Amino acid sequence: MPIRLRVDGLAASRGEDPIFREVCLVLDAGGALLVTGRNGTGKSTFLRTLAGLHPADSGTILLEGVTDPTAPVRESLQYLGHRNAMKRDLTVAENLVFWARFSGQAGDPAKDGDAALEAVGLGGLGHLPFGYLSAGQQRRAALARLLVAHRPVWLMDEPTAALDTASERMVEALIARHRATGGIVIAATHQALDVPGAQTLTMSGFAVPT
Amino acid sequence: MMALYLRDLKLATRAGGGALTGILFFMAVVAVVPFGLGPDLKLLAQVGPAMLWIGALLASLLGLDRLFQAEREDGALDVMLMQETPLVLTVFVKCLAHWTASGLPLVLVSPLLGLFLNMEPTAIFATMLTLLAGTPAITLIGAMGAAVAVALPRGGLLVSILVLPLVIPVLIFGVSAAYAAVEDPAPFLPPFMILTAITLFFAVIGPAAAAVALRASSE
Amino acid sequence: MRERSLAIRSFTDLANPTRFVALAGRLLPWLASLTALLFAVGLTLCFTTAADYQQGETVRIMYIHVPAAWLSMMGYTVMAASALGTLVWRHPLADVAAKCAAPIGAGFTALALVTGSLWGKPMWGTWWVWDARLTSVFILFLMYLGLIALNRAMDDAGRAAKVSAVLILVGFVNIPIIKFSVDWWNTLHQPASVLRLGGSAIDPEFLRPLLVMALAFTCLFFTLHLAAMRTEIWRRRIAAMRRQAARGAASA
Amino acid sequence: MSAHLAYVAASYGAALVVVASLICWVVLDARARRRELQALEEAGIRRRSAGGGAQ
Repeated sequence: MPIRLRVDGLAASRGEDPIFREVCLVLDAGGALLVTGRNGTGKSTFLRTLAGLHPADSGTILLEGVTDPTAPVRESLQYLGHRNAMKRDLTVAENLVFWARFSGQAGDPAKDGDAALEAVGLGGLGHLPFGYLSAGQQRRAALARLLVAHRPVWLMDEPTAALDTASERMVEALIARHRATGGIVIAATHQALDVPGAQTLTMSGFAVPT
Repeated sequence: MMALYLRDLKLATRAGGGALTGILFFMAVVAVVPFGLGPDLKLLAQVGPAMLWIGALLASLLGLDRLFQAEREDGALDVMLMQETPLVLTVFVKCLAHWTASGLPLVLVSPLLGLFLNMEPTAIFATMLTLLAGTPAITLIGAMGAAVAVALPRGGLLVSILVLPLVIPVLIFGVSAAYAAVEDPAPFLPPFMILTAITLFFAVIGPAAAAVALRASSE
Repeated sequence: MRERSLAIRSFTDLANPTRFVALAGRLLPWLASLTALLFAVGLTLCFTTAADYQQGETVRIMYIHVPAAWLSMMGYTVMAASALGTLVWRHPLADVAAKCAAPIGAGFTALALVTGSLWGKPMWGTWWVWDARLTSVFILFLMYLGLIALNRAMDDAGRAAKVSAVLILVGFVNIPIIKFSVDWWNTLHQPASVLRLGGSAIDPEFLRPLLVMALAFTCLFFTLHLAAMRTEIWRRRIAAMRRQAARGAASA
Repeated sequence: MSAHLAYVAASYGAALVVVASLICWVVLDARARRRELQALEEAGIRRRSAGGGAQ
């Protein structure tokens, strides 16, 4: 059964300031949503609210078509935040194997990790400590985490930060591949990402100081 | 879960890890005591168990503030909060790894320091046993403090201040059990059982409270 | 060691890590065999000499304890000389020398403490007294461990070298002060009643094995130190190559 | 005297342990690093400093 993400009347605020109100959207399997808007309009907060990391004032987030409908939605999401969630002192491969195991991924995490690194253009660098990589390489290694710990919905906060043009194409290819296998991608970005057939949500930013 | 335990152990023992620092701090604190008290061996033997306990207490508080802060800084905490593994279990395993890397070594070097303080073999053994039973409680209580202070920019010192009053019972029963083993009239078992009970109690309460605090502090 | 580091400084050739590795590779087998030979002779002497009429068999502990104690101090001197080399002459191998001397020095200090304890128990009836000399050796041990922890805590070798060099030198200046203050602190409470080996009072019968053992331990120190330095150079080379690999992949 | 002999034996034992662990550390560390170097060189990574490339 294909999945469907349904967000109804979602609202959240930071402190007293409302960030967004009454966000409604439906994303079918293979769908994508680009969240755009200027800095400080609440793109990250929107993603964090979806991920259950920021409390919603009101509204519902539902994921239909998963095996266990009672489980919190956040467990079906894979969140790539501003920060890469990797340890500098561990090697890239160790980091990936850890996340694969920790996320309860079946299969051989070491092999999956190698394949994922190949996919993000870091093949053969698995033995390097994560701290040795450049900023762009670190970002790509963090993207590899989405591949080793499979979740149907990807939440990506500025996935192309610190990446060069070639790597942006690579991210687009990753997104396309994930959608082709019935996944959903929600990406917040202020860069032009070529995601065909994506819905767009432009954050205007409520919190206008008086 | 084994993956998390092994990763935390690896991080603690690899370059930059805090495992060695805790032991060193423990040794330094205990070594400073004779300079304050004077090299009177009888007096040192008398205060020995208490000094070992206070040293171990301070040393195990040392690295606690980084328990969740390091995870938060690189964003790993966000991912951990979203897993289907209960957060309580994640916290508990992290505590366990932290104790294995920094609490257990303290227990293991305590007999050596006991010799320096001219303690008798029974006193040394009793202190080691009470430390073994009591230091996990310090880590578990400290995890609550670390979780509460996780979002603060300079939470390090605050964690110690928050946690110290809470670990006083552990100190009281640990030290009294250690003394009871040496001084005849007082029985060893009752305070030791209470100490173990405290540890078990906080093995349940600590991770649960820390999990609540972590969820709350993720904004 | 001081002689060797002087030699290295004067021959700029040896400042090149690659040449140093090659030289160490040639030198190590000889040094190791010399150490083994000295230990064989020393240990034979240790067990064939007569027991002391006063101390009995325990005098044999001295043959280990005294060399270990000497080396614990020499190890720190090596580190201090290397620290000077890092800070003043910026010699590329000095920080390698300082970093590698720390664990070896700590090992010998631990050995001195343990054998001292084992000697003290039958002689004085206690494992440990807060006697001035014992206390300062213990402080030396803590300083070694602190330096090791500092080296481990920093991943940038160059920065770690400068910072620990400063600490080593401050420690070196501080050691006499610590020694002096501990002496003073101790005599306030308890007059020194500890038996000491006066250098002159020692019988040549005991002196011979002691000197051979001291020489053997010194050789062991240098062998280990040289080998550890070579490993450390390799370690840095590996780190450089890994960074380069990361860069290479970026440009590819 | 036999009790004293035990102390002597313990001392020599401690010396053996300390020296053996130091030697083990040095040898094992050297071996591990050498293996890593070889692995890196086989992976085709050359040191940048020219001249030293031939080792």
